[in-house]
Amino acid sequence: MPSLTVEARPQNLKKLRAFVEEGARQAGFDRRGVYAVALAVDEAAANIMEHGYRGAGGLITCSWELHPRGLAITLHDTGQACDPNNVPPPDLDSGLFERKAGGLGVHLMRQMMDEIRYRSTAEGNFLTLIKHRPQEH
Amino acid sequence: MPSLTVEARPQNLKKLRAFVEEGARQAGFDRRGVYAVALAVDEAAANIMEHGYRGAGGLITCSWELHPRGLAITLHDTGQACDPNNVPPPDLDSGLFERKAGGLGVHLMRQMMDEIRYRSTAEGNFLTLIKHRPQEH
Amino acid sequence: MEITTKTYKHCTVIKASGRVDSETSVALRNAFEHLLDHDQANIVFDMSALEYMSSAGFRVLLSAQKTAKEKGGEVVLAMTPDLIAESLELTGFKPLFTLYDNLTDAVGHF
Amino acid sequence: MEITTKTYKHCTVIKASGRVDSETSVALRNAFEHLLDHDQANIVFDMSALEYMSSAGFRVLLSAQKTAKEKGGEVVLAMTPDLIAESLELTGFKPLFTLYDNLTDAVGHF
Ligand SMILES: Nc1ncnc2c1ncn2[C@@H]1O[C@H](COP(=O)(O)OP(=O)(O)O)[C@@H](O)[C@H]1O
Ligand SMILES: Nc1ncnc2c1ncn2[C@@H]1O[C@H](COP(=O)(O)OP(=O)(O)O)[C@@H](O)[C@H]1O
Repeated sequence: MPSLTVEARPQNLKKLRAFVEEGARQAGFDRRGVYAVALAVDEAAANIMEHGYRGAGGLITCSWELHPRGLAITLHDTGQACDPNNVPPPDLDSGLFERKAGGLGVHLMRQMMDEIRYRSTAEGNFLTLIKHRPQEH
Repeated sequence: MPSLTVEARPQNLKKLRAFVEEGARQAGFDRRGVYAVALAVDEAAANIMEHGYRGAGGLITCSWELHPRGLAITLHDTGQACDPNNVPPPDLDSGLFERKAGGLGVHLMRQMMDEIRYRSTAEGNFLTLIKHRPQEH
Repeated sequence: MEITTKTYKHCTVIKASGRVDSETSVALRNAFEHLLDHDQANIVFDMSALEYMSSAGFRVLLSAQKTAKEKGGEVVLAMTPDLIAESLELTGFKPLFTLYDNLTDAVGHF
Repeated sequence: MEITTKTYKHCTVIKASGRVDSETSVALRNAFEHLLDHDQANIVFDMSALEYMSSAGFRVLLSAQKTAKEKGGEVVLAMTPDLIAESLELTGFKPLFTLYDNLTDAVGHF
């Protein structure tokens, strides 16, 4: 199970994306699937950096494994807990000046993945993102 | 010596160009040389149509032959005589509002060709345009 | 990410290449804000050389569009790559922007 | 020859394809005059699809430029093919026009 641990700084997002893109390619995803995996992980990791650790740093460990139906990625951190499944959906239709930019990251993450599991334990938070190969949907 | 006779109407300019383009290709001219030959003949023929026959029609006979140093094209018509060698050079540098559009055709013809011969006889006018292959200049 | 701008008679084109994420979106925000602060509120965002954009980039676009419109201008998007266009769609951003598939039409908008 | 026009906020693009000679220059003249008669004097002439232009075409461009400037506008040339550009040079027309190597910059001129 390949894993990568990085400091929770935005400069490391591209490393995390490259790392999971490799997993997505090994899992057999096409260009769109690889993009979706990188985007979901980027959004999750950016939230950990900004909200979980409140910009104060810490570690993020990312690992991926080939899943029977695709790819499973797990992000581990020791910042504040937040189950993305409990984040309310964003504002998708109000007019420009009423539009809020919040909640887009979690929303995109959900759209890109098929399943999102979350556990907060004494060892920290574990976010697992699962994406199926399209043909096996 | 291939030759083509057409009515002196602008609709026939493209036939004349295509006819001499073939000669220019056989003479070994490159893209720029073929373009130059077509442009010179077009300008000469357009002048015969407009000025020589005053738009009233008549016949133009165009013939070409491979010349030792390139291509020689002859245009024959029975309209008003005009030796292009006697046409004064055009206005090439005055400002926009002073600029006259006249004389451009003969000027371009001269620029495109290496030699221009003209004879007006009882049988009509004979304009011969000669262009050398560049390497033999 | 690289950002270049080119100013025309009635608009400015911002072209960003590469990847926009939480790290690089700061530079993109600065580029938009610089123009908006200098009353250049007619902006074409040339996305043709972008490979990736996360929600951090979308936040920049939303706030730039609000400011531009407040100033009587507008941000239009040109040549949005297909996968980024899908994210724009999913986040409900499409209706907030006019999209052009070529730069000439985008510049001609202004 | 085919002629299409596309009107933008501050200019109109005339695009001609094929060959301009004494026969076809009439249609080109009409296209320019139609715009100029309707006070659309900011004109981009998109030459990218032109294969050939004789002095008949140059005469059209000269008279269009005069009328356009009289009306406070301008004719600019975009993507002039190399051999036509050489003729423009030889006839001393180059200084009378601004030339752009791409359509976006030409539209952005206005
Ligand atoms: N890892 C996290 N730790 C704490 N809070 C989080 C975390 N991830 C998301 N959140 C909360 O969920 C909200 C929505 O996140 P997101 O969709 O990425 O939008 P944004 O970050 O733009 O607000 C955040 O504002 C934050 O309150
Ligand atoms: N074949 C011809 N017969 C009579 N006059 C001609 C002929 N060719 C050229 N001319 C004269 O030479 C002038 C210059 O011709 P040209 O350079 O083609 O410019 P334009 O036709 O635009 O005036 C013409 O205006 C005309 O007076």
